Amino acid sequence: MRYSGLKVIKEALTGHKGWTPAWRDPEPQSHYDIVIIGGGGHGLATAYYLAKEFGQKRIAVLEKGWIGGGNVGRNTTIIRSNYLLDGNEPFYEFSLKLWEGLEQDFNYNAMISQRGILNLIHSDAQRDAFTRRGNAMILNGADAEMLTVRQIKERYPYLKTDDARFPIKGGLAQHRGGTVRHDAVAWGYARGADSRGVDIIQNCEVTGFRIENGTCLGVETSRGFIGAGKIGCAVAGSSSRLMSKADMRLPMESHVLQAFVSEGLKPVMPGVVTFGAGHFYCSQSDKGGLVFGGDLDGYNSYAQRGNLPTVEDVCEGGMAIFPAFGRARLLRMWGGIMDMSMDGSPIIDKTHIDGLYFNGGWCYGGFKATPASGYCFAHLLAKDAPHPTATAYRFDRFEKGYMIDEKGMGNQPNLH
Amino acid sequence: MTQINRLSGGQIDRDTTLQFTFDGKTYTGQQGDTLASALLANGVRLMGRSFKYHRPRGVLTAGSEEPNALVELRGGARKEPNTRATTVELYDGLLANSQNRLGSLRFDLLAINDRLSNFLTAGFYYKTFMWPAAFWEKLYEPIIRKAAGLGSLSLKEDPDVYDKGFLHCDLMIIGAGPAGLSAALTAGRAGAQVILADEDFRLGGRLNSETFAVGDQTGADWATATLAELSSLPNVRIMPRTTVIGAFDHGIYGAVERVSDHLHTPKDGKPRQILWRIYTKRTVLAAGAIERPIAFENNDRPGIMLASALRTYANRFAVSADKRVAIFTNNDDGHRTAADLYAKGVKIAAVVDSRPDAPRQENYEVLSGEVINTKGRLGLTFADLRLADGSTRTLECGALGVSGGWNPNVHMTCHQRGRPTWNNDLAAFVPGGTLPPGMTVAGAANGEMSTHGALVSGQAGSVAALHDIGIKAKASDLPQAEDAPVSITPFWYVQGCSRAWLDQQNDVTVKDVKLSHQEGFRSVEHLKRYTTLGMATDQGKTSNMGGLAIMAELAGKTIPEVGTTIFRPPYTPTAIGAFAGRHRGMDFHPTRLTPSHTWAEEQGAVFVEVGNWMRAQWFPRAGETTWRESVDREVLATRGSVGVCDVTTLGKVDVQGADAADFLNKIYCNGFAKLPVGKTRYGLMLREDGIAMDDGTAARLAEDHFVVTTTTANALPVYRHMEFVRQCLFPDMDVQLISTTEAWAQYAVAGPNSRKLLENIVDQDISNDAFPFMACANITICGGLRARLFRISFSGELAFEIAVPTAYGDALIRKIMEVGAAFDVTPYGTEALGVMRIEKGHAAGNELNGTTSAQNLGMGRMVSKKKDSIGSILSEREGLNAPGDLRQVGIKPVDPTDPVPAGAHLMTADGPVDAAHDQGYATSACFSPVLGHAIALGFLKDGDQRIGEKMRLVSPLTGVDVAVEIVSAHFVDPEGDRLRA
Amino acid sequence: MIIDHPLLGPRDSAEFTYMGDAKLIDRPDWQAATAAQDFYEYAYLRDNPAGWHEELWFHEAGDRSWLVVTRNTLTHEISKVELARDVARRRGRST
Amino acid sequence: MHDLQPVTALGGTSPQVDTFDHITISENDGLALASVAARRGHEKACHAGLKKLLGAVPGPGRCQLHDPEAGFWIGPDQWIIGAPRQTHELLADHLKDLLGDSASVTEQTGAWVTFDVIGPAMPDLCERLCAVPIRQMVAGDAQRTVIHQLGCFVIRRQADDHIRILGPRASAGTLHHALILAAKSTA
Repeated sequence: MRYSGLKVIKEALTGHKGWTPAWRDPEPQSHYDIVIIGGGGHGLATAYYLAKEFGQKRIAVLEKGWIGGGNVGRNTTIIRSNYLLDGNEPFYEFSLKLWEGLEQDFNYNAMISQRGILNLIHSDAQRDAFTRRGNAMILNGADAEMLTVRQIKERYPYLKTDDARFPIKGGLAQHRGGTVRHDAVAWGYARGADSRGVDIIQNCEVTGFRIENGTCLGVETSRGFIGAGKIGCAVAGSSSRLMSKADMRLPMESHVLQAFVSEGLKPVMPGVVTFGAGHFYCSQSDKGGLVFGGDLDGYNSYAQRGNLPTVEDVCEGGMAIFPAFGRARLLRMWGGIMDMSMDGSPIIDKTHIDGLYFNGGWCYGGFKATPASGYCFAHLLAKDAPHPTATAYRFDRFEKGYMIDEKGMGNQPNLH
Repeated sequence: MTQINRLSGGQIDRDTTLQFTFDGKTYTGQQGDTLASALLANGVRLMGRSFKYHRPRGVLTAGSEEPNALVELRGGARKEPNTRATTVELYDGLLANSQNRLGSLRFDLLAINDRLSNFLTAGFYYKTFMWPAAFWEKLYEPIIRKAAGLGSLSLKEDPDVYDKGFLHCDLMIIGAGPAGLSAALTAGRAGAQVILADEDFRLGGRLNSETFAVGDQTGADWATATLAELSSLPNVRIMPRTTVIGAFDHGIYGAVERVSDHLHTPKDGKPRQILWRIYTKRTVLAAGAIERPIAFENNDRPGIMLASALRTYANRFAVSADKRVAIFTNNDDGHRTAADLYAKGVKIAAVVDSRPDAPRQENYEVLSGEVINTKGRLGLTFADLRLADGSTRTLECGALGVSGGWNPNVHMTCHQRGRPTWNNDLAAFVPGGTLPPGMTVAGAANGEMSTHGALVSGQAGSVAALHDIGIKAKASDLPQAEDAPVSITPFWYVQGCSRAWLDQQNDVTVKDVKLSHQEGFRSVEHLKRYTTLGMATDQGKTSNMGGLAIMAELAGKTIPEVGTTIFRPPYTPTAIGAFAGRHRGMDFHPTRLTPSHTWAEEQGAVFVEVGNWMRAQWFPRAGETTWRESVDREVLATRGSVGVCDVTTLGKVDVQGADAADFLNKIYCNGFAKLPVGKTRYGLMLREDGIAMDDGTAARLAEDHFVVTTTTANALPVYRHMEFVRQCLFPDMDVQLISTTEAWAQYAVAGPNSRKLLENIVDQDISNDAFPFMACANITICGGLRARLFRISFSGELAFEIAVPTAYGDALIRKIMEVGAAFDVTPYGTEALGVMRIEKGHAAGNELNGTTSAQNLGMGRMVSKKKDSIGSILSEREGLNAPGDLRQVGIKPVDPTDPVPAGAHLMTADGPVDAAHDQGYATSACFSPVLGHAIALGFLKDGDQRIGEKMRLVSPLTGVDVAVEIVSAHFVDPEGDRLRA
Repeated sequence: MIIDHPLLGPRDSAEFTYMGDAKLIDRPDWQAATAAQDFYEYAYLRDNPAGWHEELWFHEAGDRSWLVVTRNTLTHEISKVELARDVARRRGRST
Repeated sequence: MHDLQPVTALGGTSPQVDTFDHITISENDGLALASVAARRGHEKACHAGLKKLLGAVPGPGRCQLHDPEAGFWIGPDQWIIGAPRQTHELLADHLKDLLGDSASVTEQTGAWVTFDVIGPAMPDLCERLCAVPIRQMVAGDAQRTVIHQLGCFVIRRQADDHIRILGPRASAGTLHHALILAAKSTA
């Protein structure tokens, strides 16, 4: 079924009887060409692109709970491609370009809104670093603009630029950055994949891999064995747990990242703003909630919830730059499991086991990467070769010393 | 205006009449009212508009779960959007305005959405507004955003302050209703350290809303008496107006005390609210229960509210929502409202009970049947009934109390991902699964719905919780109290209804849930996300159950099979300002001042934030119009004669012990074992991954005593790392560490005349022979003050760093300036410091950015292979030693008038300019007053082999594209003659 | 969270700085033939269990002790807290 | 004798005192401080030296309130010793003489700012500042804690209404500001 304004009107006039399920609820088959583990944004996007762009058939996505229930359903919805390093910037710019055409591509309004992202600058050293970054973005074909305080004030007149502990001295803007209705991304990919024949199987937990002679033949699941030609794992925060079933140890830790939303408010935030001297970033959803977050709690966790000190730290950052938000009320806080890698950058690579492929280590940058991650993982699965924008995301980069460390924090995941 | 709906009795102060204004109109209320009760007393039912369809809304509840009566409270910078009228304590001069409307509250132009509702069903926006792509941001989204949202912020800085605080107790009791009071009394009498917190300003919970007796007094009187006893116990802290917002790990709770919200403005110096972090050993959750509505057509009109709320307004606030009231219930509790209102003289139009065996009553009509529709544009006027016999009837009424049963308030039991379990007798979820460790649930929150049950379970919960932590508490005789069983027949929605509201704020109706099911959004989380059910400011407290019940029916499952979404903190929405406390504005982070700060201020220095430090950036002099003039002067004066700079901010770690030298050998990649006493050495510290972590110097003051310096930024992480190496990796080395960063005031005295200057201060011989380059010593100055002297140089000049105990730092800078006057000594700031280190080619923060290796810095050979040091093995990896790797270089413009900005990228002179051909980048840049042109340090692929190459330095971001030459990073005195002079 | 410091008793975890898996105590022998591989695994690979995890916390705003905390990453429950120095000695790092 | 004049941590020539109805906050500029850490293998000798000096060796979380020298535990086998500055300006040297090779001694006088907070509202004020369980602490309890993001020591003194707070000297102004705000807030 094709969605359109006309269809909405037609259904409204005929009692909404014509709407059908957005995706099927199929029984798993005994064998697929490709099985994707993980019905989150990345897994669904992978299946979608495998079917749509790489002509693959007989694909299944296995999800242990409900689709879109991981980080795609619990993030702060930001998209951007303001990366510094060669290994990253082309990939994230590819992702942003995919975002730009995504809704028309998968016929679902994910409310992709390029309202811009602004990284605030508070020191000369930060200005130097952001200049280098902005230049790297432009040299990679992305957009970047260095804004003066005055330009920033025009967009955010209530931003506390002066008379502050860390006065604002400028900002690096990426106008093509923005926000997306996060759940809709999962649903849009799911619907698009389903309509191209992909079996999306919910409530199907993978309990093990069947590996013989160095080749992975399929997966044991809570709904029985499912054979597969190739298996792609895209389970983000659960990566270490899943891959341990294949006796793999990953360069990764799972950490909790909290996020927050305020009560609905009339529009005040035109775009996304990140604080450069504290842990805080914020945007406003179409519903009116201020959506904000900050740093990791800092300890390994699979609990999907965090603790009070981080909540306070984030709100302190918020009040430092937006003291006008003091009387807005925080409505809800939640936590996601971040697959924090050892250099802060992801892995999209084959494993040492034939037929077993891995996608993970997204840290807290996974949402914006969803389209490119799906596309590049599909490329790898379909062609057994990395997509040109994802060649650096190898497992062996740590062993060989080719880290992609945007923040320069080294092998301590909670600092990335 | 008179309070036309005011009844007799209640717990308000009739002698204290308060004036307040709502939507520009002035009313009166009484002390003890909430804004909602006062408005109802004045006959105002219409208080707001719903989120999506802008339907007229009045109060639904009498508590913090209120989804409808949200107002903008106060004005100016103190405006608080989305404030629940049901929790606002009335004060004299209160100002409130309705919100989320275009035009007036009565004639909201956006009410057009209600007419279009058939097009605006659940998820409609996912299916349209996609063409053309560019129209989303430009057209559709702005319209949607403008219509969405609820209240508006003032966008002025919040003028109030917020405190934080920390409390410790044996037992915290959340909720001061019958269960909570009973628990508190038991624990208080046992001598435990008790905190009793309640969100209300009047404690007692439902006891204040009911007419039941407790013992020989009214419930409210019993509550008052109990509170009086508790107040007399020094071990009990009673915290009214305090909402416990979250159960965090290991018995830590967050709570917000509203210190000043019931006042016009906070008193001078007093906070508006306090965020308490409460460390508890045990907790009794006695948060009561929340009544739930029933869904029927047009069940959202002002005047339709929860039956229990009607009762609260009547019994506690002495208010009836209207003169003529009807009740619609599926359980016995609804009848209580009718009885109480009747007793207060309110006309009961009828009680409609969905059960065939509804209890009969003499004083008013009880009908078996359902409410199938209502009328009244801005407030309820009529209710249409369908009776059990199939007949229909229309009731005239201005208020309709609805009771669909009670949900135990399990919110906080779920904060650590516990999931409630279903109780068939109550037709409700009760606490279950894994509760937050240390939490006991009592009273209605645990499904004990009678007053007696609450008293008993509160006491038992308290005794059990205290027993766990070794405190003996006695169960005492409890007063007699109401002990009626719950009699309920589940009834969630009226068959055939469509525009029957489940989530009244977000406008989610029965029809939307059905559509969600039809489209495959059947998981409870999908239902929530697709329809927005339960995402309103009450987070589903009043709406979730109805949605779950309908989804269960559609899916052919039971409600527990459908499951629940997760309650997450905070329990009620909480001001962002409260979480930030005092940490905002200039108090966002602490300030660290250097010992010369006062003196520098006197000189008119311009200061800059360096981490938490404030450092002098430059010292402008009269006549200087740009910062460059000042900085150039400072550099030239230093290089020409002598300059002085406060370098106290560098981290200092005292390293002592027999194994101190061996320890430094571990943490630095270069060797320290053979450093003689009285000498200082540059050291490069690697992380275990072989990347440079920090650099600095280590001065050997004695065989077993070193002073290690770190960069300003890394003082803390380096110290932590050193402790890690000491405690975790080499636990039996004899080495002790302590930070002395702030113990010493340290000044760099640099320039050809620095020795001459210091000879006037230092008591010892500091000639080049006696105190050569890299010497260090404990000395005295000015005739006896203990001090330390290091002959080290960041500027490349003959230079010293001199340190005295911090208290003497102010005196020392003044002394240096005084004796230095003969040499025209010039104070310099961080800018000149930066210029001189770039001229000298010293790496600093911009170069040591966490991705650079020793090799990148041209120090690869410093990494000793003869010893075990942190990072040495992994620094040998291929990627850190690959051809084409970056090397530090100097960059100068071919045309000396061109800039060479930091952050610009290096490209070959005639190759393409794009990322694929990127050759490196400039890290630090400045204007060199010595050379008369801009210079920069940078990293360039194979840079060490490209000295002399002409390249392009481009910064498309800032519009720079200049021809540059790659040169040695040592722009000034590459041979180092000056430092050794 | 509350960390029951072996010397100081229960302390708010906000006073601590976290580092990671306590296996970081087991720094390999730099002279072993397999040192390159050993150090790579030591520095980069993690078990990252969903369940009990021995991990290193530094009492930054306290006594500056490194602690080994045994904590469940699913529930955050803490079952054991020791001075890292004692653990290191037990694991044979005294020499 | 040198002629250099010290200043207090708050920058004055004399210590600052702020008096409220319910609390008095006094900058205490009269302390000389030094840290002592036992050398490995010499712990017993170090303890003996400290015992001689203080009367007892303070254990974890404790301060030995003693005159003229007092000391509190700051870490395993590590203490800070304090004494009146007027008589003990060279405290670190004295301690080194006393303890010899049994301890590493480091002068700390300049590293800290000290405030004495005295008054009936002391516990209320303390609750607004830091997480120490002030109402459960007894005389001689010494806890390191965080006040306004600053690592501080809170020492419960002999008098019921008296705590001593040591904070990082460079942030003396910040700490003082926090104390004053808390005093006004609890007034």
